[in-house]
Amino acid sequence: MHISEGVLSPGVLIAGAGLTAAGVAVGLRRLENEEIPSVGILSAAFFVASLVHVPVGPSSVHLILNGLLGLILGWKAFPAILVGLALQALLFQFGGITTLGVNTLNMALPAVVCHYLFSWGVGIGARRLVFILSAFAGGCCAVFLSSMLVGFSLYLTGEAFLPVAKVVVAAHLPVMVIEGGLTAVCALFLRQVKPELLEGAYVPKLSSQPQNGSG
Amino acid sequence: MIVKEFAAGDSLIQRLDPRVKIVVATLFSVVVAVSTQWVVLVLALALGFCIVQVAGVPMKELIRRLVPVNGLITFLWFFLPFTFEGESLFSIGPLVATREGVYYVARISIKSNAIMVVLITLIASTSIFTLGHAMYELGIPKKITHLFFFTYRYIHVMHHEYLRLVNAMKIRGFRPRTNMHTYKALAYLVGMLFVKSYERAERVYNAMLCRGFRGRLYSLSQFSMKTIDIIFLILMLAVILGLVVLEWTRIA
Amino acid sequence: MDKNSLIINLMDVTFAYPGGAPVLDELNLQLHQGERMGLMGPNGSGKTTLLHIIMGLLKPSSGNIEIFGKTVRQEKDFRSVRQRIGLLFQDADDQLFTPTVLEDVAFGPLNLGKSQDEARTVARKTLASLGLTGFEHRMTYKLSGGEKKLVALATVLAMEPEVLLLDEPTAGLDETTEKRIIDILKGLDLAYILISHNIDLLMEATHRIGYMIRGKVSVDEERIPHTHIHIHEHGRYAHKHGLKWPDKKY
Amino acid sequence: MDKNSLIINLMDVTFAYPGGAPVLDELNLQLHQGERMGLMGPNGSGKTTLLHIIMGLLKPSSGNIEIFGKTVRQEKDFRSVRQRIGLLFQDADDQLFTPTVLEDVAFGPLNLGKSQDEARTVARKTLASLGLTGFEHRMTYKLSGGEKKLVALATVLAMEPEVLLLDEPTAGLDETTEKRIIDILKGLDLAYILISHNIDLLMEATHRIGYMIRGKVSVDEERIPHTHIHIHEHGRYAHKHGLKWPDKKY
Ligand SMILES: Nc1ncnc2c1ncn2[C@@H]1O[C@H](COP(=O)(O)OP(=O)(O)OP(=O)(O)O)[C@@H](O)[C@H]1O
Ligand SMILES: Nc1ncnc2c1ncn2[C@@H]1O[C@H](COP(=O)(O)OP(=O)(O)OP(=O)(O)O)[C@@H](O)[C@H]1O
Ligand SMILES: [Mg+2]
Ligand SMILES: [Mg+2]
Repeated sequence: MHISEGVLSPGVLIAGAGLTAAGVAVGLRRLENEEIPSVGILSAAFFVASLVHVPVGPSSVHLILNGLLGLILGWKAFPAILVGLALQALLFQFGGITTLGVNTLNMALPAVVCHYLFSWGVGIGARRLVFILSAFAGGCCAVFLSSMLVGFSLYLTGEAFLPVAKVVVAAHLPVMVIEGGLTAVCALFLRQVKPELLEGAYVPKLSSQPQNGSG
Repeated sequence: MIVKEFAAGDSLIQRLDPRVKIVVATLFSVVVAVSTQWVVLVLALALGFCIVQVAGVPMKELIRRLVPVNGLITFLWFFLPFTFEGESLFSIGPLVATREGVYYVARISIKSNAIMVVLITLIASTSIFTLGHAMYELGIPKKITHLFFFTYRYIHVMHHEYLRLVNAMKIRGFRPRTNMHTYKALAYLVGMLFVKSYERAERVYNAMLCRGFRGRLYSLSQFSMKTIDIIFLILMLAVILGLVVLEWTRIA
Repeated sequence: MDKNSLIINLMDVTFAYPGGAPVLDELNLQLHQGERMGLMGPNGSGKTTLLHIIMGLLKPSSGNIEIFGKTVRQEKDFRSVRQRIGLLFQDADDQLFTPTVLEDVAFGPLNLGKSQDEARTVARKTLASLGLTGFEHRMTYKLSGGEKKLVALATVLAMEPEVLLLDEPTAGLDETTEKRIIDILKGLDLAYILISHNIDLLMEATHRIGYMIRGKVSVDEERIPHTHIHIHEHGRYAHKHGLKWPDKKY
Repeated sequence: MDKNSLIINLMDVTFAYPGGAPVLDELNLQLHQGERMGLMGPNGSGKTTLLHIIMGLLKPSSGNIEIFGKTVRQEKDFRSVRQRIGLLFQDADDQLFTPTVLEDVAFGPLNLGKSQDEARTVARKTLASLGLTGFEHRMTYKLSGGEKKLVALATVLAMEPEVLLLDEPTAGLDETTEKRIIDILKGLDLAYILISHNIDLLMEATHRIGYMIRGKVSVDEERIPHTHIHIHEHGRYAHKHGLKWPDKKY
């Protein structure tokens, strides 16, 4: 869901960059130094997940996972996604320098929204059904909002983009369902195997002084 | 290999101060992204190709890297010519392509490629780690640059673990299909990736603590502005300013 | 040893990682039915690469691979190979990716088209045969190093392979677990290739040993009996010398 | 062995991972100046955990740790400990995290406040002393297993520690590299604790061996000289038996 360089109008680029800067600032304020390595892993995961292709009938889609990232990281998803996208631009030429702001906003804002809507449901204490539904909704909703934002960025650039915007949103409808399902199973996996990663709005902290263990 | 850096060779561009390169590439991208004049865009594209030539980026590599960019552009070519209002150019069935529409997409194509060529030159001539340090020197917040380093480092780790897990699935007869078994297996794959990388990150961080890490990353590469850097910077600033003037005067 | 008993036959196989020197250089290797072959060689000599080539995870740049008498080349040729040959990875951690042991062992049989019930039955049976009864619902990633290796072996055996490729199955394990794994291997009625840096272990568990160097495997058929006399302290720990070459019958 | 020469002194140290049984259970351990101690024990017995406790990466739930004669408890006490004790991790991949070898080796000295030039000089010197000249600009993640271990050792030695903690430095390495690492260790004028599953190696490189089990370390001071006579084939590879206990002087 990256928008390439040269497509968007200056107004959209500036607005995107401004809002992203604000989001990143909030995220950074909450990001403590010891958390940087573990947030780094999650942005790396975000990056690598885009390589996982999921078959859907004859074609395949790649994972986005901004929902899962949002559930775990909250506002810190902004810096995490910013860095992930910057590296994607540098290494694969997906997106670029001037669109970095808009692209980050389109991915990270839904992540934060989903965090506020659903992270209560993926706490360790949550009932299994609530947990599954929240994780599903988180994954689903983040992709839906992202595709809407991408469409909206295009539409704001020019009315002529409207059909393109509609195609983008439509193309992401199956992705939404798959992403929701995968987020749910993946969250269940984490809950079973490494619940620390999911403790509500908890950010895994590679603390240097674990009181009673490995942190 | 996922992260194949191709910062090799020893061209003039290679030896420039990375800070200069970042500043120039960013200014250039911004100016081109907001320009609308044909002259400006064509000049920018030509300039981009000159620079990439000087940097000695192999043609094959350049084309390979321009492919993803032009994917979306191609997609736009199927839509925008027909959705713009304006003078009709040709028609396919009920769809009417307009001159304005075609010009618009053509401009987008030129812009995209011009910006990308310069970005490719930048990464082709500088290692990602050096870029990170240079960004820090340029005033990007420390937390972001650290995050950048760690993410970059873990991408390698996670990608290796990912490849190994994919192989492990393959040798046990796994073939991705459209069914629940596949989706569940892929979700486990992603989950395992998270868990293993988390634990690895924990160990790497401990290793850093053992070696006296206190929240500051040092670099061995020293950046120093040499005469050649200053000449290049001034020259490029002048050219970019030229583009701005050209764009602005034509509008006026 | 007639031609029909050939299971794996690599002929002049060459392979290099992108941008590197050849790791396998016109390599030849034969494995026959029922044969147990050891493989040793310096770090980085290409042993792991060799096993991955046999499984079709990497594709040689030239040369010919025949497995079970058929030439294999394409990804789809290898699909059936992977059902009949089991690979134990160098790092057991790479092999386990579902939350519980039972699910992991059942993963292979499910891919082979077995029903849930059948897969589960096979998985339980395999675990039991390796003395892992009671492990079904343990978390794979919380197992100890030795247990992981054993479970990884179970995941491979559950696919009922005809040949095993074992990549350092006992590296980093304590002596008790090492011995247990070797005993299990010796009890299996399978042909295998076993990579290890431990010559004593290879002597105990294989019929012949190939040495990998400079991209080739040379099999040392010549035997040099010799004697060591040695004295050392802490004798109570030191009981792993003095292994004899096992009966060679295949 | 007077009290002043004590470098590491663990007294009744107990530790458990969250939700687990104690891994260290009122453990006692002493290391003296110049002493080389081996440590063995089954997988999962807590050897790695013990080293991490000494480095302050994990905090014991009870007990007392004295290092260089001072009681250490807080994170800040351990900061100076980490400058004087070097830990070689079980998995070298954990230890190498910058792109090039030179940067990685210089990382520690830079953290200790050395200038770029000084750090670079120390790094080069350390690499040279391990026979790694020419590796400066190699990518760390493209090294072979053995090379990684050696570079990881270089990163530790570049900090000029007074004590080394070595967690299975030779696991998975071929014999030549193993021997090289052992020779390097024996050539260093440092006290160390060396974990390995290989008794021969411990006999060669250490003065005494601790055995870790059930959360405690028992040091076997008693010596049982004994003789093995054995015959085996493939004698050409088999030259690692017959090690003698090294001169014990400390
Ligand atoms: N993914 C890869 N990309 C590039 N080079 C690789 C890759 N994997 C391995 N190599 C290189 O190929 C060579 C052979 O590696 P391989 O892992 O097969 O050796 P090995 O004999 O199994 O060693 P070990 O005893 O350490 O397990 C080494 O030089 C290694 O650095
Ligand atoms: N991060 C962790 N969280 C929970 N339990 C752990 C963790 N790390 C280790 N353990 C457990 O603590 C015990 C001791 O582990 P440790 O790694 O210290 O053993 P070890 O003696 O080094 O084994 P090996 O010989 O396999 O390296 C094991 O039972 C292990 O499962
Ligand atoms: Mg190997
Ligand atoms: Mg250990």
